[in-house]
Amino acid sequence: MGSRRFGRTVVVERTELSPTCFRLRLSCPWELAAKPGQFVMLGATDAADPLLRRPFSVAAVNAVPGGCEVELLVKVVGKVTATLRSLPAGSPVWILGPLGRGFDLAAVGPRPVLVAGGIGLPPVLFAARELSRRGVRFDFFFGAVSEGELLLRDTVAKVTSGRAVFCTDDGSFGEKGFVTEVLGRHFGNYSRILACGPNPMLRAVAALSREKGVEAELSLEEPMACGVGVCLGCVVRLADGSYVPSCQQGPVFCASELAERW
Amino acid sequence: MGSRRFGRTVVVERTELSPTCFRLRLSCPWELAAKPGQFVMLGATDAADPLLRRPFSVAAVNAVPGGCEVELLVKVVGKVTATLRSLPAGSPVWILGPLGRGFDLAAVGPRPVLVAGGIGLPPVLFAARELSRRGVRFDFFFGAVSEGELLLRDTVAKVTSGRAVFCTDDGSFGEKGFVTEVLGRHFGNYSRILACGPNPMLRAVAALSREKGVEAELSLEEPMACGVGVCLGCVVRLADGSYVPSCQQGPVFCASELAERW
Amino acid sequence: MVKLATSVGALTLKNPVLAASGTFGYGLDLVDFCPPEALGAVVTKGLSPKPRPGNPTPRIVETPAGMINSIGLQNIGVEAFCSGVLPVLRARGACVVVNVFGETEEAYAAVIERLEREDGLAAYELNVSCPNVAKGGMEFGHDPRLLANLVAKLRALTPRPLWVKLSPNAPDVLATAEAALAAGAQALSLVNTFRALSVNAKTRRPSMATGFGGLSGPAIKPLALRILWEVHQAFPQAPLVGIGGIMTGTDAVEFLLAGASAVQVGTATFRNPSACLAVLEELVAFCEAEGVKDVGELIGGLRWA
Amino acid sequence: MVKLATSVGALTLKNPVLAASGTFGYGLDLVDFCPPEALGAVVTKGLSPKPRPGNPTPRIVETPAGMINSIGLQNIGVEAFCSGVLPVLRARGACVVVNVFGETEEAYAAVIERLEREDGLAAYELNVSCPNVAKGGMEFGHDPRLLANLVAKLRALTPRPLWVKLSPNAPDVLATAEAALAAGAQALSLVNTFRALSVNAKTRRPSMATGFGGLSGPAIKPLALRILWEVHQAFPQAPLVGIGGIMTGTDAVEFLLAGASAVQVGTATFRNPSACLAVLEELVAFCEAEGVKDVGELIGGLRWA
Ligand SMILES: Cc1cc2nc3c(=O)[nH]c(=O)nc-3n(C[C@H](O)[C@H](O)[C@H](O)COP(=O)(O)OP(=O)(O)OC[C@H]3O[C@@H](n4cnc5c(N)ncnc54)[C@H](O)[C@@H]3O)c2cc1C
Ligand SMILES: Cc1cc2nc3c(=O)[nH]c(=O)nc-3n(C[C@H](O)[C@H](O)[C@H](O)COP(=O)(O)OP(=O)(O)OC[C@H]3O[C@@H](n4cnc5c(N)ncnc54)[C@H](O)[C@@H]3O)c2cc1C
Ligand SMILES: Cc1cc2nc3c(=O)[nH]c(=O)nc-3n(C[C@H](O)[C@H](O)[C@H](O)COP(=O)(O)O)c2cc1C
Ligand SMILES: Cc1cc2nc3c(=O)[nH]c(=O)nc-3n(C[C@H](O)[C@H](O)[C@H](O)COP(=O)(O)O)c2cc1C
Ligand code: FES
Ligand code: FES
Repeated sequence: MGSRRFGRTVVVERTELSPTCFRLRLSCPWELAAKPGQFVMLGATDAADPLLRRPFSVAAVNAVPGGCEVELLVKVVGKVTATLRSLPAGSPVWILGPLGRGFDLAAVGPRPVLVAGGIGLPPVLFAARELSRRGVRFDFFFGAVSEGELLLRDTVAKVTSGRAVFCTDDGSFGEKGFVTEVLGRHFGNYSRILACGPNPMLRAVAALSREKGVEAELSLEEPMACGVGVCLGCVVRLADGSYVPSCQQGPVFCASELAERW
Repeated sequence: MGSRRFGRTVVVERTELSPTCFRLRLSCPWELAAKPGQFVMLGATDAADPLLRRPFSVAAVNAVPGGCEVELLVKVVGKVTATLRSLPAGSPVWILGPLGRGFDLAAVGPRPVLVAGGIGLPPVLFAARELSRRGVRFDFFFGAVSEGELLLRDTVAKVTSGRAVFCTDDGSFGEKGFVTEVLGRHFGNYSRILACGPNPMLRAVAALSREKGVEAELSLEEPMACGVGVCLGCVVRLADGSYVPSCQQGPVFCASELAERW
Repeated sequence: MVKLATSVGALTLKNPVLAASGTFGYGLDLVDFCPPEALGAVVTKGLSPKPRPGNPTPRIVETPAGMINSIGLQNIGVEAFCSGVLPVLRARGACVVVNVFGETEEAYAAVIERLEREDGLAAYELNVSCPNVAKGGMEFGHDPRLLANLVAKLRALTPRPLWVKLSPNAPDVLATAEAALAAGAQALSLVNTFRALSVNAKTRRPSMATGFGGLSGPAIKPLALRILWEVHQAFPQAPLVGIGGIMTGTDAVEFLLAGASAVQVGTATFRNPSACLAVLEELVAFCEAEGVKDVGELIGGLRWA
Repeated sequence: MVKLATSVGALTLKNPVLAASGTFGYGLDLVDFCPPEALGAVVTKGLSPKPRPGNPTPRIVETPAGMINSIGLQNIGVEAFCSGVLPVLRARGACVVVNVFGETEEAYAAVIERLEREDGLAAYELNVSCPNVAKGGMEFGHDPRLLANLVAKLRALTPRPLWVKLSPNAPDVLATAEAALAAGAQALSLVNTFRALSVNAKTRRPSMATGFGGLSGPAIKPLALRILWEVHQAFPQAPLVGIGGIMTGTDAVEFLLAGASAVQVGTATFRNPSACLAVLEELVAFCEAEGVKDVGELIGGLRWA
């Protein structure tokens, strides 16, 4: 739990990245010590509806005098994300974080591969930024439905020390096909897989991980109420059959510790 | 019902007028044909909480190309008014209006007197603006708890063709005492009284109206759900004992048609 | 083109979206936002034999995602409705369901007898579930035996469909549902408002003049859906009209899936006077997006675990 | 200085704000936001004799101003609580109320017998009202006779206060309340969650794996307040612990006025991990602003019309 805090941030900037996604920059009055894969619970209002905060992975944190600037990448799917998109700069936003267990960057080994699908990008991008800062060489596979949804393509290419491979389901950019198929075709001599994306994609990554005998760290997306381990609403099933809160023991899990149908 | 409409407006400007009150200027994409004393139902969000819109008297409407600019004066007392105060320019606000029955300016006679208490100012100010436009000579009594809450004092003075009398409960500006006492002391040869303010003040005005034999038009403030006459939540009691919706037959009533304890 | 027509028992409605009683006046107050003839039907404010002044104020208070009301069935009385309102509704071609209230069996009967002299009514909805009146209403809605007697007696007075509007406050909703159906109700409307209390911390008094009131709005949606599904499970053949916190087309779909043949939109109209039309349009959009050709496909379509 | 101490039957609490069962873990998960010893008491997650894995997912869904949960009483079991958690709570000086759950009378008894071997427990809260488990829970909460037997049996096992947590889904809440009190319950906690249903329009399935779930949060506040007041009216002497949608200090005041000697804050903690402390601070601020010297002045102070 260490450094987690709950407080009010302010929208600094909102940038449209695609028809459905945007980047949100929040100025945060404290130093949010988030690691790649960790998330924040975010609420746009104080009203009783929507009642619950929403989890968002941190894409970047930049220290600024008297606090930091938090970068989130958001896809509009419902109430809160729609509200976020409509917020003018200067609007208040409440966040709780950093929360959860992120990627274990100390354990990635000599040649990790990073895999992101669609809006699964933020935690993977954050990991990429951190790994390149540490001088770790890695490849980056990034897939989306179509070119327009390949968010921040240049940023991804720039931050990637090794190969950056892009693919789209419709072939409108890069290789055609699901990112996991493409990864399978080009699977190198990797020491670890770090991945985030929709569940079907993560299951494919887990399968690949078993097949290749390379551990994969998966950032899962479960519905959450509290984000801090007290409601037991966000549980995932481990290999031993037990349920554990993904907000606390996750959202990043090793594929090997998870049940096949988590 | 005629010209009433429901739609999205945008906050153009918010100006603090006192520690508790502010002015809101909304750009409205249609021509809001509001008369003094009419109101709008306003909602700041689409969320289920707060569920109901809130009634606000129109303080002014200025035609602009492709619609109009609506001026509201708002006092922070709870959820929605607090939210309104925190909205940055550019924020969307939903309004329904114009609604209700305003002051009958055709019937004010040669020398009406306008009376406002606290945040009761907006409809009375709107009436004053309209009367002076029509060249009707009138006096204006405006009272508040203290100098700071005598909103837009200069505007009131400027728009008033006759005497503008200010008073405060604590005597910090103008005459000391309740506006109705002061009005009683200086009661001229008036043809009609137009008043808005807290209920106790309006009851005093109604009493004065009976005593002086001068009809008073009172803008009442009842809690409202729909604003359009279908919920029957906002009723006031008439002299004949019947309940009528104040959003429809009011909010402006003649003191003579109301029950003593409306 | 999505097929929207739906039938509630013998009665066919052009679409499944109705305006709920007490939230749409007598059907003519919001013609500029929502013409009554555009809806499946309009359900009138509860009518009693004579005009009722209603309850003292305050009558309403907002609660989280809901509101409490205690209007006390203020209404113009059946006579004024027949002479002043019904002809206009008829001329507009609106489908009219009259919500009937009485303090005694005789009072309910009096309203229906008067309305039997009029053409252009589609059905009666018996309000036996108003939490805000001293006599009548709840008594009938809470006691299956009383309810059965009432329905049977009224059944004899008219060939028109009787809908019975159930109270979610009844100790045993299934028992009242069974009693109403057995006594000849063609359909059940559920639910009415939930008895509730709001307290003003400063004055240390109830927020409402009558103390308790009835809770409506989105807050009750998950409770209304649960009751609807339970009644549908118990009486799969019974035509049901779903009510409670419906604000969007998706909400309406949820009620249809849970077993409703039609839905009523209430409190939503207070937020947006065109709410009923908006719900209808969103329902159509949902069907088009999901490839639903006929709203009938949705009714009772909930796939339980 | 406002006097905050309040007593629930024989038990004196340093203040009237408690953390509700199932929303505060076992008391130690949020020490950085809300140290358990700062509260009137912490009520633990429901404990059963053996660990329970809980229900399949999805277990939660948001509803308007509320949420539905079906956790299924996943818990570490009484043994792990006694060895791993209780010593720490004791060392911190927290006032601990253990929420007890069992599928049978014997199971409830087993939990209490184990806990009787431990010091530093203030009371037991019997969860006879969980809507999310196949056996136990609701059965006891809905049947006054079963409940009376259970309470009487457990009463014999411990000198500690037994609180019985009532189900708002019971056909007759007053009857269950009476049964619990007659059988020796020192206090009644009310209310637990309301059985509810959320439907996913697209998948045509319930939003929750178990179908039904329990509704909590601000949406239920007006219903919880109503039930609390009704129970208080019926049993003015019975110590009551008010629960249901409490988010602010004013909410807490409303429950105290309606007859609660203390309140529990549940879902609010999910929005703000310091919610219990915030409610307490706002309660104090309210008392200071309104000149209330002792929270006791508020208890049952509602002035009915
Ligand atoms: C650890 C973690 C990290 C995440 N990081 C990100 C991120 O970086 N960027 C990002 O964009 N998202 C992220 N997400 C997902 C994000 O939290 C959700 O998209 C967000 O909570 C949606 O909130 P909403 O209010 O906009 O949508 P809601 O209105 O809550 O709806 C959410 C989704 O559920 C559906 N839904 C709504 N109601 C129901 C119902 N009754 N039954 C079933 N389904 C329903 C909606 O259609 C929608 O698809 C993350 C999630 C987790 C758990
Ligand atoms: C016709 C009309 C015109 C109006 N014009 C104006 C105007 O021009 N400017 C203006 O500032 N106001 C005006 N008002 C008043 C305005 O509508 C209210 O101040 C507004 O609705 C408050 O909304 P809120 O959400 O901020 O407060 P809320 O949160 O709704 O609270 C409203 C008030 O009720 C109290 N309250 C909250 N909950 C309860 C409860 N459970 N029981 C009892 N009391 C409670 C609050 O403390 C507060 O004092 C007008 C009202 C009417 C009827
Ligand atoms: C202000 C108000 C007045 C109502 N009047 C009646 C009535 O006269 N007769 C009736 O059967 N139901 C009445 N109802 C109940 C509604 O018809 C509906 O059953 C209830 O509000 C739940 O639906 P909703 O959540 O969509 O509002 C009234 C509801 C409200 C809010
Ligand atoms: C996720 C969750 C888990 C809960 N678990 C329990 C439990 O184990 N035992 C119990 O008696 N009540 C449990 N409850 C009910 C709460 O203690 C409380 O009675 C209810 O949520 C209403 O209060 P609220 O609206 O403040 O949340 C749980 C509630 C929630 C939301
Ligand atoms: S979200 Fe509450 S335990 Fe994970
Ligand atoms: S506010 Fe609904 S009738 Fe006036």
